[in-house]
Amino acid sequence: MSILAAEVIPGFLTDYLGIQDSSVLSILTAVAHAALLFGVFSLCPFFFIWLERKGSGRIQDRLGPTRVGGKFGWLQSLADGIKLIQKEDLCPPAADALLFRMAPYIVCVASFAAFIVLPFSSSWVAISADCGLFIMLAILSLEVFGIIMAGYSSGSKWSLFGGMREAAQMVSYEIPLAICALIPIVAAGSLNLGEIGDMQYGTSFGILPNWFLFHDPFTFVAFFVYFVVATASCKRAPFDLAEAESELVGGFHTEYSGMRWSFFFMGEYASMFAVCGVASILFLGGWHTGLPGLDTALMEMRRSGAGGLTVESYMANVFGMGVFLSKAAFLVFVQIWVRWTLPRLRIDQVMVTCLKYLVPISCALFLGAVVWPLLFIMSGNGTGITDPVGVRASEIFMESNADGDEGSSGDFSDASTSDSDSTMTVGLATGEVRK
Amino acid sequence: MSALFLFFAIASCLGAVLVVISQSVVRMAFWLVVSLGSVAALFFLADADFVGAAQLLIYVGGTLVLLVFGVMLTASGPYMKIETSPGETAIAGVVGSLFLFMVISSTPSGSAQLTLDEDGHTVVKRTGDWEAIHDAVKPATSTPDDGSFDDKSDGNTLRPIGWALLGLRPDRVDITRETEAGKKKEAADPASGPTAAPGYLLPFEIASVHLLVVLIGAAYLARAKRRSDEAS
Amino acid sequence: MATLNAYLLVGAVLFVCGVICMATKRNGIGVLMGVELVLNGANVNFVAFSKFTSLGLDGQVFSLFIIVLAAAEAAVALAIALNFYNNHLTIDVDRGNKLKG
Amino acid sequence: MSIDQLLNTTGRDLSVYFNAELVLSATVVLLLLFRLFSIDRFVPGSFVALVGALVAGGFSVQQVINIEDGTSVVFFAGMLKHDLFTVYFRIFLCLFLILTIALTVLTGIPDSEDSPDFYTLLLGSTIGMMMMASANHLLMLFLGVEMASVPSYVMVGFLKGRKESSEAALKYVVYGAGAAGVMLYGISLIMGVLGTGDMAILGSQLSALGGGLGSPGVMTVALGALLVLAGLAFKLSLVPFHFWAPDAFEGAPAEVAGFLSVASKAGAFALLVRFLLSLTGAETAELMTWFGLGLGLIGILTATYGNLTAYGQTNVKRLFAYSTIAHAGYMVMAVSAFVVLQNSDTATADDVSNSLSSLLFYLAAYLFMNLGAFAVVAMVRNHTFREDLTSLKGVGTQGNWVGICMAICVASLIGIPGTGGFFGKLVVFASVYKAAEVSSFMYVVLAFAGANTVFSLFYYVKILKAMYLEEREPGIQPVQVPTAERLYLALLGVMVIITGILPNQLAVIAKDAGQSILAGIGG
Repeated sequence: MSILAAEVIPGFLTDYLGIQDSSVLSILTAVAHAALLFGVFSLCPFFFIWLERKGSGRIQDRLGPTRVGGKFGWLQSLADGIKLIQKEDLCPPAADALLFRMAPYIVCVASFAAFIVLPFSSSWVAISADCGLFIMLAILSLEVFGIIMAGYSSGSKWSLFGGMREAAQMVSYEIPLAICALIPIVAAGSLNLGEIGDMQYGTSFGILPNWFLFHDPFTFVAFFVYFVVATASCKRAPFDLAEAESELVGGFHTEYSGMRWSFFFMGEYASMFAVCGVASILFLGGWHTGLPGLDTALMEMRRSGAGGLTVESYMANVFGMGVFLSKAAFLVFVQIWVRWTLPRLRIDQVMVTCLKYLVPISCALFLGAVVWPLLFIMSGNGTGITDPVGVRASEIFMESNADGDEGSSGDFSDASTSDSDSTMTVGLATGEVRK
Repeated sequence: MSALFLFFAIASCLGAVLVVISQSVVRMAFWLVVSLGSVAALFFLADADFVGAAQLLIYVGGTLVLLVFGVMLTASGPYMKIETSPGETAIAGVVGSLFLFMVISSTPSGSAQLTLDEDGHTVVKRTGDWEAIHDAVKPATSTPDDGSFDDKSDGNTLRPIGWALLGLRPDRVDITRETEAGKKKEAADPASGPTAAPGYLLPFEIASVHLLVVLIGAAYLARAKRRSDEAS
Repeated sequence: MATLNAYLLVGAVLFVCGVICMATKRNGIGVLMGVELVLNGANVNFVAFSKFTSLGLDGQVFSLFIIVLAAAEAAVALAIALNFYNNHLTIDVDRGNKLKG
Repeated sequence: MSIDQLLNTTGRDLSVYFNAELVLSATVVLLLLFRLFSIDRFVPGSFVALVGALVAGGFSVQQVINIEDGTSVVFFAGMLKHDLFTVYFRIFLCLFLILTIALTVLTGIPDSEDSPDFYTLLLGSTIGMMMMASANHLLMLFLGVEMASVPSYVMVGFLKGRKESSEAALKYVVYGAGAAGVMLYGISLIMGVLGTGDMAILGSQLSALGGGLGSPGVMTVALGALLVLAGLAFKLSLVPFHFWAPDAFEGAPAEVAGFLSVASKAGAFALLVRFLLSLTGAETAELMTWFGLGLGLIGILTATYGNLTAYGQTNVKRLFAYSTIAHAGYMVMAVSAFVVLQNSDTATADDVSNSLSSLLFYLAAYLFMNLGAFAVVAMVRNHTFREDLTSLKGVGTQGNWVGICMAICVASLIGIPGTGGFFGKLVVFASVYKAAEVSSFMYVVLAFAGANTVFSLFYYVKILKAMYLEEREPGIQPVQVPTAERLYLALLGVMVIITGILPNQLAVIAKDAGQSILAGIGG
């Protein structure tokens, strides 16, 4: 979407609406972006709620929703939404009214804002930031605050327990989440989600997709650890202790009703999609199919748009977005699948899983991922899959796509390359190379 | 840009004021989130993306959650209130305003703001005292362009920060200090290499030792004593 | 609008609010929140100076260290506050009156 | 600088200039690893810590041998500075660390289960103090203060079941964190206006702005420096930032109180000197003289307040807390004299370095006498389970070494000839007298310093009176210390006497250290 931001939207505004003033133009562009993102953001919950109801039905040998909108109950989520809007907006007398009303918004806004730096296809991103992944994790971590607020301000014991469990759980699970997200970063040498996605273009050994999942054994394991941790950080079953209905009625959302209640779930499903989107960019090649011929053809189409926007590059990106969305949606589906298959853990088991198993495992994986490329650099014969992917992909891609993402070719590395060769050596080890 | 700055500046200041006058601890925490979150937004506006994200992740998502957790664990009633006597608040307000006045009045006048040059790059334009100060201190800290941190990068300071934490400073060219102290130092020990700009390798590493020690301390205080458990 | 002095004003307001908060709040955790405000006042200053003056990147690096150290300090302070609570069943700083001379 | 250069210089810095701190850091990790693998059952944590401290001390002593006279090396890309001053404080802190660990082994305050935690904190805090002593960048100033303080908050509250202990820790952490924040704000102002945090060039940058308070930015820097000084004054427990000290010292275990009263003060004084020197430039003499005179006034207030308030105390640790405050006052007077002399045209270089070495000498003498006093308090506590003056009654007449050691230490704290404290006070007063030739306000300081010595007599004599002239109250356990503790006390007592009888050696070292930092700054 940064291409949209830079060219399409402003071009449209100037050409068809005749707006010339740059500040008005930038504000309108921002609004258009936000509207686009909001479309994605609000569509994901609608789709995934339907998917969840359908999936859970099938797993439990039922049909799930069938009535609204035809055979598969396509519009069930819409009906749910209309019902929820009609419900009375209750605020218990024991609640701290201000915080009680604000909490759902915090949850919703936090998960919405995370989409700002999430690319949907090559350079289709609202803001291409050098530390995009970091910003994304940071914004997603704000969600927990809304939940604690909700739990505390409801004035109910169930809610308070739910909020405290959520706080403990989230603060713990953020550690392995961040470490696991760092493991492909070691291979990529960049925190820019768009760059990371672009690097995983093509195949290695002719058949294996050039995804970070297959980059080295550590990233392979890290993907699964990441997925478990991401499931927990979205407080999805089997880690949904904050809303364990068998113990806490509804947990932090016990006292909520109507739209405010639904905001929590909008946020939950949106952040599920966000963490799965991050997973598919970090590990599963983002918008690349991983098929030997197809990626090259698509890349040719994208490159044709390097100078300006063409229909071909646009279509390639639309296709890429489809690939990316299906990857992420599949991961979300797995989360749903897991939810209706596994029983819920106890809170102490949740904490033990994280602190005694996931944190040490992710630390060990991180160490391994750091040492792995160094071994091959030192032995001096790193080729193919043992090469840091970052170098390979960036060489393939960056050379011909001089346009690239803005800011991707850091200005400071110009100074660093002139220093000495050894700077470059270490740069290579981390996949940090700029021509 | 300026509208956004105004919005977040007011939000952070208002949040801070509300932290002071709130009586309930959790409300204080909420206003603190508003304030610190707006500060993070100000960082983004000042082209410090990494610092802004770190502020969100560590401060708002970590430290403040920890504080609220602490509030919950130590609350003796449903909503813990702190009463501050009005007189005390008034005195604190007056003293605070006086101090604020002192800080503001000691701040150099003039302005430094971002403007666009002919090439469309943002540059810092300084007037008044700030210009004088900049001219006075510039020789010792010469940087690639006009001395201010490079603005062409649009907040993508991640890599330079990474280099700086490794101990390398590609954002600052080698400088020959014209100050007396600098000359002396380089003359005294040529083997120490050019000390163009501070590299932050040591603080980066030693902070990890610090965090380890502090973590042990916090864990010691928080954990129950094993022996007393066995006795009881 | 976004001038250096505007940033410094925000920093000063945060700093002063933090100091007042530390001085007036009885609750140990409330005082810690005041400390966080003070640290953020300094942080805003650093980032602003990094942008507008010849301080350059050093300001940003410094503010990163502040954030990290503040987190460490808050963790310890919270552990101490919980320990105080376990012994006194309150977190009111003035309620601790064993130490008088 | 390329990667190769970076690796080379970092390797050199680590192995040559930073080895003491490195050893201590490694010891911290080793302590934790030993517990992880349950080795601490066979090798007690205190032993590991002691070995680590000894090795670090050995390295520090080796640095004295290796260092060339008057050279100062900036290492870690301008973060830290290595000169004789740094090494002096390193040895000082290592020695003190060894003595403190020995004391904790004797008095058994961290039991075997908690000892890895305790020594981790102790070592971590010491690393912070060492970095305070060698800081050459405002970031290291802040980092050093934080590293020294945060573990000590926990150490103050180490007896976590006791109400007093947790209260002391809470008060200390709340005020301490606030002071750190205020200091940081000051640092931000200084760095922002001067455009650098490198303490080697702060002074020349400040001079470049123009010396007078009227020129733009100087007032901001002055305000920032005041805030930083306020933060340091908090660490030094100077009036009006002293309020935490009595509570923290009373609530903390005596061993920790002893450690904090000496080590954290030493680090903070080193940092104070470094900070004040860093602001000294060609055109900042007027500003710095004002700072010096202000410090003199603070010294008067601190010493007087400490000595007058100590009189009413019944708890021995609280009494010694006020005594610590008072002694910080004397030492600040030395710093004040140093700053005044440094920034005057008339004072000779010899006077300036003498004033600095008087501070160093005083600190060294203070180490033994104050640690001796707190060691006695800890040992008496182990027998009587109380820490008030009553517990000391009649201890001196029971015929063991506790009374004698306490008497020697108290005599030294008063400043009776023949003890280290006497020479400490003498050199400090001498340098204040020298400074009085520059600014007549220093005569007032000198007069108060002298008067305070008399004030202090009253409460120190109260201790001696309780020990030797009063009967032991019935129901209080007698104090019978075992041989190891006797030897420890004897060592401290002898050291106090030695610094009193043969002060020359120490004075020469202190003078060299003082000269080295001045040589590095280039006048």
